[in-house]
Amino acid sequence: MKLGVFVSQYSRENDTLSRLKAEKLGVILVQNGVYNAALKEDGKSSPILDKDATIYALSEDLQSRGLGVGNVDSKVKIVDYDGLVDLIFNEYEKIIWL
Amino acid sequence: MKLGVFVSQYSRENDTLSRLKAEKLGVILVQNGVYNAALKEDGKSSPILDKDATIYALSEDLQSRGLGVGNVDSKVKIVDYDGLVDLIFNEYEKIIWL
Amino acid sequence: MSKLTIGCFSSLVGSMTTDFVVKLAEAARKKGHDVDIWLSGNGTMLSKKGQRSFKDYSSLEKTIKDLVTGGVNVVACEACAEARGFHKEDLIDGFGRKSMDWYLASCFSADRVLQIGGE
Amino acid sequence: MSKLTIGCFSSLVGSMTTDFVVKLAEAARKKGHDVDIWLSGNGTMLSKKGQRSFKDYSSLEKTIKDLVTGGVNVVACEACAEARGFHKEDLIDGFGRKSMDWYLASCFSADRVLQIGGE
Amino acid sequence: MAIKKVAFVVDKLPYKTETSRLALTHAISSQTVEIHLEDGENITPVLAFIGEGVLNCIKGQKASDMYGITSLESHIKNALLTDIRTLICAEDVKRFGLSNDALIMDAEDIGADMVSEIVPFDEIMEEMNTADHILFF
Amino acid sequence: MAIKKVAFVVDKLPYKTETSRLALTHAISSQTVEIHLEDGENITPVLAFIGEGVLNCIKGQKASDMYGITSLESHIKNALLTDIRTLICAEDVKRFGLSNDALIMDAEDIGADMVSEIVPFDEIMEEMNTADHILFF
Repeated sequence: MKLGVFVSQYSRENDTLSRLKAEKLGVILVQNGVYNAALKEDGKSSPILDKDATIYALSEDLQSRGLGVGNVDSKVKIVDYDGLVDLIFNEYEKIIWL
Repeated sequence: MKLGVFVSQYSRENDTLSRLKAEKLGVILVQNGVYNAALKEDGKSSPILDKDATIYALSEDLQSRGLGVGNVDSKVKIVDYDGLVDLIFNEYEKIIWL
Repeated sequence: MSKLTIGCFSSLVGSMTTDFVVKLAEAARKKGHDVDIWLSGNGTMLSKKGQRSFKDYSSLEKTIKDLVTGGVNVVACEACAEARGFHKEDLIDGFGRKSMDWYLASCFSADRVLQIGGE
Repeated sequence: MSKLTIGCFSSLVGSMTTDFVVKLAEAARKKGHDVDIWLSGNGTMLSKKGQRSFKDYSSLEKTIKDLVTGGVNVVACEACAEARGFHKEDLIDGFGRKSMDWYLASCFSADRVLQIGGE
Repeated sequence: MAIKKVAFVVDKLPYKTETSRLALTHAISSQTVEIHLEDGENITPVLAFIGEGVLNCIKGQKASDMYGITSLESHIKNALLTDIRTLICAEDVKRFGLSNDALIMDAEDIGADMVSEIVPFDEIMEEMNTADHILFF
Repeated sequence: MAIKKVAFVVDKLPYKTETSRLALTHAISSQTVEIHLEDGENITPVLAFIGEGVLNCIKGQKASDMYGITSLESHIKNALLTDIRTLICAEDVKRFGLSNDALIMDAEDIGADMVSEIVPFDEIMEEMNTADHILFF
């Protein structure tokens, strides 16, 4: 299955996310989930970025929180709402929201 | 200060709680916080119970969740709403809700 | 007799926080304490008249009215209520509507304050 | 053209989730997709007529009406709305009110479903 | 395809918000969804509790006595009564040290034939894999 | 005692729920609380950001452009403008690797004299200790 997972919270350990398996996995950071894209705690990036998945973050939610493109980890692709629609219809078959 | 802290969530690690200091500290488990009184994960009690504080849990919230008195750690004093009122007025000067 | 002020910023239905607030207020009142309740944010949902009673939800309208009759001040934040489309005519009888400084004034004269933030 | 069904169980004001839902629906519609939106639980707050606009809150009533005009189905759970004291006459024009099985039927015919649980 | 499978996955605690409650009521509403569909079309729900969500399945919930509201227990029993396949994640049951005795394994008392199944997470993942849509609560 | 100190402690992220926003608006409402009090009575608010709450203090929030709502940044600046003492927990600032440049340290642009102070957690604890009431958000 091609699974797109929206992560809407800033919680560096996400037990459910860590257990999900899919042939193709995408993690889409939205709302407070975008802190995972930009913040380091004690110098370390969020473990979510280590997940074997393509990682996206929503531009509008980064900017709302004062997180600029320069803060975002290079692993993360920045998308806007238009981009989300394309991810939902073109890249993934099923989508869930954590 | 005599500080009473309501813990309303089941989160075994509570960064704020771990940093609070007071001459007299009480932790009052309510709502989903009561799982901390009764559940072991991988055989271990919640670290909140190790806190140097008197620990209480609200009877009504334990029972609502199917947690009987037999499940509750012996460190925890079980109180009802009447008991909460007495804790608030007689045991602690300031109270906060996490 | 001492005074307890409770601020509740939590949403009404499904969350059990307003149930908690109401039960604590009842218990405090029974022991002779004064109680003020301030509902802000989604907590103002508690002030809406005409909530239909389902067995899945606690229906608190009657309990609130009893609390008010028993001398408890139950007050909703006016701006938070208006933002949600709850106008003066939507208010449960006996429920107050005030600006935020009312809550601070209630804290001023309270012996204990329990401020419950949002989820 | 594909169909997206969005279920939103999150509270309206302060939480940005309904803003997210509305913006995603707008973007999907612009790309020619069909969109159904289901509001349940505290999400039904979005359906309340007469929400006053403050700069602290996003006021979505106009946006919702534009979405409806543009062909999006926006529907609130009837039981959840009634439990909160939102009756038929409180409903924003164009907003639907249905039972929960409507959402499942919408999922049946959807190509994609985004179910957003509560907080 | 005339029958679509929808997986209702409950990941959240009971009684914090109404999320898990709404998962149950929505799953049960699949009973009446046919009225909105064409002949031969239908939805098969499957219900799975994972993570902290398994704590919804603890027996003996007294929410009705304490707060005057229906318990999650009664909703889960209703799901079994309406023949909804109900899965509980074995790893999480083990993690929380819950015995089968402590869990809602059947609803015989209200006449249900269906029973809960404690299954490995992989089996729940496979249900998500074969479902047409996944609704996460 | 004619003046009471109330500590507003913000522990939660911005833009998840409106909790931190309401902390700010309530703190600022101390400006007008006198109308409800006797002569000589008043409230001195002190505002403290701890834990993930320090992320409310990040500069350059574009919530208004993106979603049409006031940002937490503008609320914090209003708090400074109304001379509310504003503390940011040093340990958490360090933990998140935030430089002073990244934080709302003043509101000179709107004419505020008060500036934010980055202080050790112990100092914030002491403010709670000496406050008459603590409001946790």
